[in-house]
Amino acid sequence: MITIQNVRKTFPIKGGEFVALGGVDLDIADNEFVTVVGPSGCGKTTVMNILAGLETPTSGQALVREKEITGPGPDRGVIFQQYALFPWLTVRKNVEFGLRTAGVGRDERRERAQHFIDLVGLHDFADALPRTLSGGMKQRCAIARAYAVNPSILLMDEPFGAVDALTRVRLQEQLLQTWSQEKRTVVFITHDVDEAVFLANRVVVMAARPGRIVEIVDVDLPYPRTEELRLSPAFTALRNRVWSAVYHQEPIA
Amino acid sequence: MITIQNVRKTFPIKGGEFVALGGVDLDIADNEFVTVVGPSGCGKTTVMNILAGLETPTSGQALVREKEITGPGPDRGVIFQQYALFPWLTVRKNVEFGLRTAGVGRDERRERAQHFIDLVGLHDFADALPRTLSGGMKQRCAIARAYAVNPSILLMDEPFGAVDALTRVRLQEQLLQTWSQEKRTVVFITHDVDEAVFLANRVVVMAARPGRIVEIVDVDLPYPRTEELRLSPAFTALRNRVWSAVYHQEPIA
Amino acid sequence: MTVVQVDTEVTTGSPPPPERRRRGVPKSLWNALSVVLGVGVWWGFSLTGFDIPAPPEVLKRGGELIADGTLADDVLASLGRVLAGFVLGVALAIPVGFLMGWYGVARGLLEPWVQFFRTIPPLAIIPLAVVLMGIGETPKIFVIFLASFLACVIATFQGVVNVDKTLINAARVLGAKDGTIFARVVVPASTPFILVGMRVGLGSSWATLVAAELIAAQQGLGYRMQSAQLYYDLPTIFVGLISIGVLGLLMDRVLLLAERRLTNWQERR
Amino acid sequence: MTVVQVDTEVTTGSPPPPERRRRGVPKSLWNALSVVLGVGVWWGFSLTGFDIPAPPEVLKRGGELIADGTLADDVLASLGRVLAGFVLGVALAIPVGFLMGWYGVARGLLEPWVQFFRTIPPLAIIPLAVVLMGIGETPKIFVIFLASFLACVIATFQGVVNVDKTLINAARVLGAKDGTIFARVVVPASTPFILVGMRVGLGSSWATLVAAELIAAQQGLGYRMQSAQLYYDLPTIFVGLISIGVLGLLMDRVLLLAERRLTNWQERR
Amino acid sequence: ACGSSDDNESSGGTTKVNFGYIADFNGASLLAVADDQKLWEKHGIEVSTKVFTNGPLQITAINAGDLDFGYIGPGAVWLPASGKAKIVALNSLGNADRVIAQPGITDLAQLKGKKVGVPEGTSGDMILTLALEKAGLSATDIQRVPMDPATIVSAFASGQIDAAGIWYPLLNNIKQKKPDLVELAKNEDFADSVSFPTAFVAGNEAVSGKADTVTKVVQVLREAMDFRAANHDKAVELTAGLLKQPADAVKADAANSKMLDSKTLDGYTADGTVDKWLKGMGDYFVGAKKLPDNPDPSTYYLGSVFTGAASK
Ligand SMILES: Nc1ncnc2c1ncn2[C@@H]1O[C@H](COP(=O)(O)OP(=O)(O)OP(=O)(O)O)[C@@H](O)[C@H]1O
Ligand SMILES: Nc1ncnc2c1ncn2[C@@H]1O[C@H](COP(=O)(O)OP(=O)(O)OP(=O)(O)O)[C@@H](O)[C@H]1O
Ligand SMILES: [Mg+2]
Ligand SMILES: [Mg+2]
Repeated sequence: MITIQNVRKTFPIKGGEFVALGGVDLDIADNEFVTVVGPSGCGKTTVMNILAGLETPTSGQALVREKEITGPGPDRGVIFQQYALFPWLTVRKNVEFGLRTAGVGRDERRERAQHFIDLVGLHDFADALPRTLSGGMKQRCAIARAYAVNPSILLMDEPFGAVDALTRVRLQEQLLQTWSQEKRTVVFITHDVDEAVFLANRVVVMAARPGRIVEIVDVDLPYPRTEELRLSPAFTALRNRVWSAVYHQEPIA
Repeated sequence: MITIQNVRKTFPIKGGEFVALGGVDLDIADNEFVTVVGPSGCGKTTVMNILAGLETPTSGQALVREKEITGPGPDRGVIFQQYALFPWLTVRKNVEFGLRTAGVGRDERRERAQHFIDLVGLHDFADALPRTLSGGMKQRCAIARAYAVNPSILLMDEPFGAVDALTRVRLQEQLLQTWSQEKRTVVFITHDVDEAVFLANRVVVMAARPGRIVEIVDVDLPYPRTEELRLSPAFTALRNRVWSAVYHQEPIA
Repeated sequence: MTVVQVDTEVTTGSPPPPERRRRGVPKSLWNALSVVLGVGVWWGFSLTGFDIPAPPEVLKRGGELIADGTLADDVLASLGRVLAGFVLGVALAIPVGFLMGWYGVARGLLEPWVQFFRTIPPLAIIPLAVVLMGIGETPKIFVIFLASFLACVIATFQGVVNVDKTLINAARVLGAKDGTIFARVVVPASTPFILVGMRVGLGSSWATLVAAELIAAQQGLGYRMQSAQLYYDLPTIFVGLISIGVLGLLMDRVLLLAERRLTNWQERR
Repeated sequence: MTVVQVDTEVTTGSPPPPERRRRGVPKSLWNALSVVLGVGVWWGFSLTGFDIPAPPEVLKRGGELIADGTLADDVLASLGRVLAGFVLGVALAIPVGFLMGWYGVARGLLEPWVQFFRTIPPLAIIPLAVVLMGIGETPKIFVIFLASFLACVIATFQGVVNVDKTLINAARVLGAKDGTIFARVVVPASTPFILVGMRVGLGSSWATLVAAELIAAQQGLGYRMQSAQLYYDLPTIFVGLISIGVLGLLMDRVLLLAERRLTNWQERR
Repeated sequence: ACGSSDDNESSGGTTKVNFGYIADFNGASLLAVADDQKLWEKHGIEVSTKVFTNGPLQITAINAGDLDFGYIGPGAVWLPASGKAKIVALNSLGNADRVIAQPGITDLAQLKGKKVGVPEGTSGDMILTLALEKAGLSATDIQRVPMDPATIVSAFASGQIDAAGIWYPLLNNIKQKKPDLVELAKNEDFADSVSFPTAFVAGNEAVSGKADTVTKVVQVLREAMDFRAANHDKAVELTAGLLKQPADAVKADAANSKMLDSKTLDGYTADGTVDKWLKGMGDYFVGAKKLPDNPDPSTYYLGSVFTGAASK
């Protein structure tokens, strides 16, 4: 259970402060799949950083299971918009990082890492350094790394942004499948409205200046979501509703 | 006129070499708009780097107007997949960088820079440093910077990858509009099949292992391309053709 | 997806580091505490029979040296030398470090000698400096110059080598030639390294002062300490040490300020 | 979209830099050329009447010192001291630099003293070191230790401050605590800085050797040079200088090799 | 202070002694001889010698308890005089110091206004001061340029300074470059007022607490002195071996000092000559402001210990 209560976040800038989030309220139930969409610069990453414990709200508070978030923890896995791979570690070592931290033994670690490396299709690059990977491969490595520690809350900031269409569909399906098998809370940021609707229980639409929630759209479509569903009128209706919620804002930040 | 003749590119890796491009041939006419799609890791960025003059082919050659490419030049503007903003310069200074290099005077420089900053919707952030920008804003800044020097060839590597839906549509329209007003050659890499078809004269579909061109799809749709066009059967047919060209490859790199 | 069971306790221990710096006791207070502690240790040592003068004794001697103007003269003389040598050293080190990092040939030619001279004690340079440059201010400044140059050139070089390739590529495709790339990409991007070099170089400059002022100095803190050493005049040596330390600290603070201005674009903890 | 007319000539000047390094004359050839040039300059100087011995004279003296075993003993003695001091200095500097970069309190407490001692000439430390540590190996190693520690700590500190915040955040969200972050993120990420520090520190260690061996050394390169100075035995001094230079160069090469291994993950020009 | 009875050292077993020296003929010859002639073993002492580059550092080490005995040149005699240590034996009279000038300067008076290099606090400094005094010049009449000894060699040879207070064997190197340099003053010019003694020192505590050891060490030194006086060439050879220097250089070095033997020193101690030397040094140091006043030599020169060692 994640609770965001009247969270404001301002950044000091030259000659004053910039209001990145101006009073955000949101409750996310356990095991819910929430996607966040909104124009660039509306504060999506900021919300995620606060949930991850990497930023503290200027006022208001963010709670996980009634406890205030005071720092990051392995219960909340994060996929960063900028990949944030450790450049000195191979793909495998990157994926194993969280497992080592958690004290998982060598053999088990290796096995689990291999599983997630295969999942994101990097089997042939398991021993490559990040600098030899393409943009999409880096992002897939970051996904494998976050999945590997199996956090109960998964915070994902545009995780499929640099991934090609096919892999993207596959990763979406994988994500949903895993989620339905072992329920967990997922907060998923995307700028792709289709993706937002396809994945979510609820779509949170944010607006900029100041960053705020303008609409929350419940997606009452059944799981498992299939490719046919994408073509269904119900999906299209929801998609259009979210689209117009994003659209009929002031154009760009 | 860009000519790519039997270009191979290999990277040395532990215990051998990795064939990133295995014999690519492609001619791009002056003022053509070519988009490149393909699975992650298939060598799209590598092709672009060779055209930009940042990498040299292992064998074969790449020519611009019959002259072999030996290095980067201001005739070829580049937008990088990783933004590559100068972190110590404000948005405005970043956009002005290429203009200063070209010796454009102070006032004119400022004016032009402002124009492109407005275009990408960063007017309120003109004097902000990159570290205070969101992911999408960084990418927009990189776009403004490349546009500002008005190169005759524009090489764009997933330029709208981190940009939200609305801005994306707007930037696509802007790009096409500018392109039809003052023609130039555009090589545009994307992993979004819709985007590839929507923008291009020709869509180049690449495959991985080794990186190669598997199909070139001519897009005989009229310009200007409109939102209605996206819904037309002709568009859908082309889109499906490209989609299946990408799809019916081996799944992931 | 395989189930992986990992410890999922919520970390409540440490607050996020970026905030940590801003609140709490101000740093200058810790500085002050640290100085007080240090002086306490020194006093303790001097009381427990070690052959070093106690703080009051040094203070008294310092008062005398200030009163008769010696300290002011010495400080001025030394400060001038250190500043001149340091500034020249840094000013040369940055372009040379760039050349070494950028052009393989320059690196091949210069590196052995830079490495070689870095290991040569300044004391050994002095006779040569005197032969080549006489006994005026030039050889003194030269010895200091060499110390700061050598510390700084290595750092600049490393900085240039470490500049993010993507940024250089970005500049190149925007039409920048080597000169522009140097001035507008490599220098700002390697500022953190160059600043390490400058700070280490500043330390070396002061540390070399005593050696430099072996060369026919009429005044200066190094000279004063040197002659006090012959006279076993420990309080004067301590006054000299403290003056050098304090001046070095002040100059370092100026560099830090400059750094804050120059690298405020960085995301830092 | 406004039309912007910019010079659009195709650059044909310089090939892309990442390639430049790999082809052409190998770097060691330039190194060799540079050494030959340097020796030539030296020989030239010695011929034009400057008071320095010519290369053959130094070579001859070197041969003698090698033949009677003195050089080997001296080298061993000095190498041991420098290695011990350097390794200890670096080993302490890395955690201390980390503490200073990470914890505001540690920084506030330690920084004034690190800065202070950096400006203190090693020559001035010697009497103090003798008083506190006697005349055995301890004070000699201590003086060298201090030099390398101080150069390295500042670089490590700067390295820690410059570590990409995103990487630290990535480690934190993967459950890493401060200790793990230090060992597995901060250390590797600041390796380039630490290596600058180690290389500068290595230079300082050797440069301090002469000062260190003022303290009742029975053998060692610094001592040999010192005693040769009593008789103004320039060839021996030059043999000492060259030995120090060559040893320093070799150790630097080892560091460079280590660097290449440790930072081969970096994209570098 | 001598002859105290609280001497708890066993007279049978060997006593360990740390002995500091400077690596030139004056400083090292007695140790070379004593070692060669097994004089230490003879007196039941196990010696460990430590080489230093100057006197003051040895006195620092003595006071820190790391060294028992040391060797100082004339320039450092003010340290025992100010109570930092005690002189247990004299060694030689320095004869190596000169005031030299570039060709063309023929007289001390011509130094007025000239650049004169001087290694401060050394015997070179002393001879320059004495020479100026003799010529009726004050310290401010010349441009005094303090530099270290090796620098003087290069500075003088390359003509950067007009004159210098310096000593052999360094002077030999200058002579190679400037054979026609002029020697304006030498130690002997001042023999009647000041001599330049080199000496062995011990810590204040050792002298009161370990009188027996001091006596044994002085006995070793006495015997070594006599051997050195009788076998000059052999002493040179032994010293050259210890210092790893060519014998020629050491021989030239040895020629510049007047070595003393124990008989002579006993005589000089008895008739007050030693006190006169030390008094003269003290006057100089007071003039040079290194000493506030000139103490009675008997407070820091243990003449009775030196002569007393002969009869034991
Ligand atoms: N350190 C900072 N200093 C000043 N302003 C900042 C800082 N970090 C973020 N901001 C501002 O806060 C706003 C929200 O940023 P955020 O990164 O949360 O946007 P976002 O919704 O994730 O956008 P995108 O989709 O482009 O990634 C932006 O306008 C940004 O300029
Ligand atoms: N320096 C390098 N060393 C080794 N392999 C490399 C290097 N650079 C790229 N590669 C490999 O070359 C292949 C093509 O990379 P490229 O960056 O061109 O892919 P891409 O098509 O742009 O992928 P994406 O859409 O994910 O950005 C990848 O498999 C990558 O691992
Ligand atoms: Mg974001
Ligand atoms: Mg790519």
